[in-house]
Amino acid sequence: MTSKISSILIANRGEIALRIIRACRELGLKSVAIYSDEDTRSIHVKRADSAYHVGPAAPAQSYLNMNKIMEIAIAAGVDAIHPGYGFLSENETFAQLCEKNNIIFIGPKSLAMDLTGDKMKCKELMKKAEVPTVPGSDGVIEDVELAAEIAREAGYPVLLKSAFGGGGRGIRLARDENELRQEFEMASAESKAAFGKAALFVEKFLERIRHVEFQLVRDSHGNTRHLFERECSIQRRHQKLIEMSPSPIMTVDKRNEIGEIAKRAVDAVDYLNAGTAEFLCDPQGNFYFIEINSRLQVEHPVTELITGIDLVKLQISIANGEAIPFKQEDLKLNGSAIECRINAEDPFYEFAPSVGKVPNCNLPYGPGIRVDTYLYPGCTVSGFYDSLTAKLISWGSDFDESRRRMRNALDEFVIEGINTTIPLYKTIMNEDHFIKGELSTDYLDRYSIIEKMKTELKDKNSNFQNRILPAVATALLQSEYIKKNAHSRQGSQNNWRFGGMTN
Amino acid sequence: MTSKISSILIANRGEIALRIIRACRELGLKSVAIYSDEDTRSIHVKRADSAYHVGPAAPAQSYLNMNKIMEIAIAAGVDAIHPGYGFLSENETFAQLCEKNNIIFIGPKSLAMDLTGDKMKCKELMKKAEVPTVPGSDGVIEDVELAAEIAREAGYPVLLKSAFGGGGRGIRLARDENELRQEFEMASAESKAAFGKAALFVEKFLERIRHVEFQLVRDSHGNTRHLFERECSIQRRHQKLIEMSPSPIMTVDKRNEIGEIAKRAVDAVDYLNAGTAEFLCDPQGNFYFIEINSRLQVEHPVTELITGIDLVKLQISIANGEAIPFKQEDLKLNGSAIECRINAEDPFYEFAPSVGKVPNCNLPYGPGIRVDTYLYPGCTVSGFYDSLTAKLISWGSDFDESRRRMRNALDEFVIEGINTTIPLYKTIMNEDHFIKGELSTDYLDRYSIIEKMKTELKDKNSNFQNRILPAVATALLQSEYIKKNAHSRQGSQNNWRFGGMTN
Amino acid sequence: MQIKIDEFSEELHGKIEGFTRSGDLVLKINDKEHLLKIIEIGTDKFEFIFDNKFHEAKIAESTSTELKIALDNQILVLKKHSKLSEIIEKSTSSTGGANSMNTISSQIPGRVISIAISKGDEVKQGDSIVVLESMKMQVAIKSHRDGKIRDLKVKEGQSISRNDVVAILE
Amino acid sequence: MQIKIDEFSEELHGKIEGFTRSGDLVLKINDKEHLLKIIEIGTDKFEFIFDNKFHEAKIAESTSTELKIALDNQILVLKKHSKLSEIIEKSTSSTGGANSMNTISSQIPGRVISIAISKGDEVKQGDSIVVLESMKMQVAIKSHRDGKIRDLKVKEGQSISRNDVVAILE
Repeated sequence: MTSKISSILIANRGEIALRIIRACRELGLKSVAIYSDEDTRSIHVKRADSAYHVGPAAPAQSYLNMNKIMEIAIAAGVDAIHPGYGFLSENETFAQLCEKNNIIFIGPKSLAMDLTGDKMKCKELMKKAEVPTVPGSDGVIEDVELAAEIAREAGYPVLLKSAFGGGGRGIRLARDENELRQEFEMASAESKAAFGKAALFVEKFLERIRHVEFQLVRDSHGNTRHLFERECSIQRRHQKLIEMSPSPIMTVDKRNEIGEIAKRAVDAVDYLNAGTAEFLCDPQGNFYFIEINSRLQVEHPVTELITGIDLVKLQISIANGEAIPFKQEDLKLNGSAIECRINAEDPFYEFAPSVGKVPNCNLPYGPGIRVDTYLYPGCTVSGFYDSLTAKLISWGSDFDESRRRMRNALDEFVIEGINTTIPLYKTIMNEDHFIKGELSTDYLDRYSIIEKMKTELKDKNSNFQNRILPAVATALLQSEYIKKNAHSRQGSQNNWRFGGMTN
Repeated sequence: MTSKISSILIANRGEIALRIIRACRELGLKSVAIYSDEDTRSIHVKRADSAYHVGPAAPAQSYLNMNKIMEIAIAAGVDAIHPGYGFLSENETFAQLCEKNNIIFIGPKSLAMDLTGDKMKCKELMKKAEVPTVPGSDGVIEDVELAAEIAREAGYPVLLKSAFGGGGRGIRLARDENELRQEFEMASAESKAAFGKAALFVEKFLERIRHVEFQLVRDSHGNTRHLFERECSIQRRHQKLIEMSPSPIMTVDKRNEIGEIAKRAVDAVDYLNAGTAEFLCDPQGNFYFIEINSRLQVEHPVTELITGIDLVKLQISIANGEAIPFKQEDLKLNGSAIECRINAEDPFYEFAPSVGKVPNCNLPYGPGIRVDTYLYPGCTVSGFYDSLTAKLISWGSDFDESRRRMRNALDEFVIEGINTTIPLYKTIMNEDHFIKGELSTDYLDRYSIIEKMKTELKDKNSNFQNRILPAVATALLQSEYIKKNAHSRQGSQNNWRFGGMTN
Repeated sequence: MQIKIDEFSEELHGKIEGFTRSGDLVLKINDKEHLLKIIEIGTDKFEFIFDNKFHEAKIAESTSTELKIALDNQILVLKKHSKLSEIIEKSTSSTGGANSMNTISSQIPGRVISIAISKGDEVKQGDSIVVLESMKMQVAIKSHRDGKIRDLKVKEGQSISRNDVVAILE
Repeated sequence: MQIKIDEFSEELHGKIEGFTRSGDLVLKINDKEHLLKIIEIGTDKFEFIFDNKFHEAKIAESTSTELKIALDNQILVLKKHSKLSEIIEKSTSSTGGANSMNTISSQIPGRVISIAISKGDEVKQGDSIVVLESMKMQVAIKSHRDGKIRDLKVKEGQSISRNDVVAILE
């Protein structure tokens, strides 16, 4: 088959834009970046084969501006658009617009996206395909009174979810009716801002559950493969923080069973390209399908490391009309991978966003370590976009090796100028329940991880030999340095060292 | 078995010291670094748990100073010493000194090292063990007249090798007797400087050969495993430049056959720990054993990437008396890995050494990319030591994916302030014979690769849209910038942009 | 010099004693001697090997009584002549505390997308004052006590920094 | 401005025409217009987007007639007002060439570990003059022609830089 795609516009920014640029380079395809006013100095602009200005900083005027992006795609003469994740990646209107302009949208067809994006329609289809789903409300709710009624029936606590959300955004917990009413307003405002619609639905909140998802790929010839699971149970406010594969609770039989269910799920919506079927797993080991994420996931590198398959390049080849080049039984789960999302948030301070210039940074490297990031010394973390600054991914021949490598890499990772979630992950990597694989979506609260992190920092700071004494030494050096510089403006190191500083 | 090793002194510097520090951290062992006057600002000093000054810059007074190193090891209370590669790694006197002081030398026993280090003794043993060897001289030669006699018998060209050399150092080619006499003097001086002895031997030079080696590990219980081959044919003056696994000419049967021979080779010398059996392979597919490298090799990451085994951690566990935890049949060769040695040498200028400060550098990263290096922004490349500044290693599901990733990573790799071999590797990654796997130790000369590199650079520099036009634009910007700054000392960007620069 | 560090209970006494023959500094801290080799020294950055361990210290803030440093990339606060500075700190924090009871400030940077109250409104503890948008999240800033709004310090659409005051209570 | 670049045969003419409404620069090079967006500008570093492609240029050397830049990390030499500078270059290189015939210089930095000849010795082309050690390798510096050694410029043990003269021929 001859290749239809020779150039790709990347309708995204940050680390995922860079990830896609690298895939294009490997394949010898031209990469076209877009950038907002806020992103002129961003790494995806520097690394792409060409870069077009798309608009002001605000996402609605830049990375969500479908018409402008389509204009650029046509002007640049690209054959395809890769949407990355977030932004327009699950927007069926944009997929349609691409179809209309004869530009290949690297992702599912708008029809399938419409089905996966509407959680209620999707749930119905899943029931027909005998895919087990979570007990909950049966339709979209626009009105707070109806939401309250359904919640009362299902029993609190309930989750309030945006029908257009995903990746944990637009999901809120309500423990009673008062909270429900407050959160409903917030959630619908958020949903409107992000997706232009406010459709919400209500779902019973299951407790002590794990989040386990299956990576899927499906080609235009109807071949479907699952690339094993990822466990993403460590979350904060329904946002994933740490993902891993394999899941500590998975057995070979269970993997095959749920993997086949996941394949039925994407077959049911005539899915195309890479997607993810998300499941909740209760402490009894029951799996409930919750949704299909119709895009490449943030956490896709975890799967890449344990399968050896480059998902972005596979996406491009599927979009090109090619058949998936491997059979289900060809795939082997090799070793163990963990991903930590390095967010620009202060874990010591309620995860408050932290933005600004990063004057210096040191990316970890070495055996088993992969970093996907947009950080470089002198870059800026913008408040206009997502807080994800880097994904740190470790591979090991088993979970323990992967965990120890992650621990080291977190120690090596320096990001100056902003606060990040790195200290939290350092604590988790040494935490007993994590080591034993005792995970659940309320892991942080259940095991008081934030408190543990704070205590650890205090202990570390009180270490006499490694912290207290060198700190005193620093104070002595600094005071002497100031004294010397006051005496002489030369103050070179040599002068200083042999300056007869005997007391 | 309880662990004997809780702390390790690393008798080395540079990237390999950092590599070993990382392994120690993973295992929770204390790492102790040593540093010369030249290395106070080196990364291994910064990253080790503790660091001791060992002496002046010259290797003989620092990293080769056995007594001083032993003094530090005892003072620091370490249980073991890891020698890395080069320096004391194949010095049986040092291994003996460790044994005498009850400090575990992470490597073979001095007895085995004595055998492998003496190429003639080793050759004899191999003949007994039915390991095929290269035809050549049967003993060590101290005298140039004897060397000339043997060379005359074997027929020119011949190789002059230091019995204590390794990794290509101390090997010189002589095409006639005149050259032999000149080179003999040089080689013996080099050998004396590096190893304190000048024993040389003469070997017939085989043409159009490949260099293929097998990674081996052997534990104190007599278990021997081979971890497949590495092809290291791309060399310059017998120094490896590019290594890969698998070798393009290897078949499963041949791998098993030569692998078993390699195991016999290390069994014959009662080898302990990680080592490498090097073979030459002629165009007819015959393998000739040449030597055992009784240390961890520079190119060990290639094997780590295709087996998933951490060789440094395995070395430590073997030194600890543990049995190798896998059987030969457990090992699977997964994908394809390539390593490029980033040397501080100018490939456009006869590979002249290039030393000095590196004000800035950008290490490549992303899918399938590993870097082992001591470089960091602001570091210094010293002329006192080896020119290897970084090892760039790529992994792919097949050779072509690995090669394309390497090509991209070479493009991303920026090292300011010094010249490196990166441009050469960029040429090689796109070169037809390399792509087809048509390799031999004279690859660079045979296919005029240096010329190709120079032509490519010229072509690239003549690209009108990507080089010529932006260069003109730079000249215009700079001239305008100087003019504006001459007018006003403020010259901020805004001033400049709206300064009415209409002509 | 007398030094007190963060929550570390003990007060330490340190001084520079002199040099060894090899040029290392000898420091005496609480009557024990330590060796320090200077690797690099500058106005705001020190690299040194202390008792055979490398450390990097960046000076974040420096006053005559207080030193805030990033030691090996982690912040520590040192108080010099600590008895005096403790007294100063106590008196400052008590006034600071009284003031802060009246101000409602944002703990995060962001853009004000809505304001829930007006000047003169009575609010209860936990009531939302303004809603901020930051990194695609919406976060409400709530009142920490009951009271009446004396003044509003922000407008809709305005971008604010961490610790900016959004409203003042009577 | 007239510009000539390395071996590129053509001479180019460029000038800055003005600004677009969005603040981009309009450049005219050889009668074709190009758009340039400045990202960052400084004395020795320029970052810009030219015809929708990012470029980074560092100024390595700058004289009134020549500009040496690292464009996207690769060196290029530009000659301004090239006719004049070509003349200057030719006259310099001819004298420089004559001089260099008499000097034997090292192409690499290193430490002199042995000197093979003495002042006044006759040498043939290819004879070793000194042996250097650099990065653990020993490299001989050889004479490029027959001649008699007028002067030796280095001593054993001395460290020398690239292009340093080691000996002068008569």
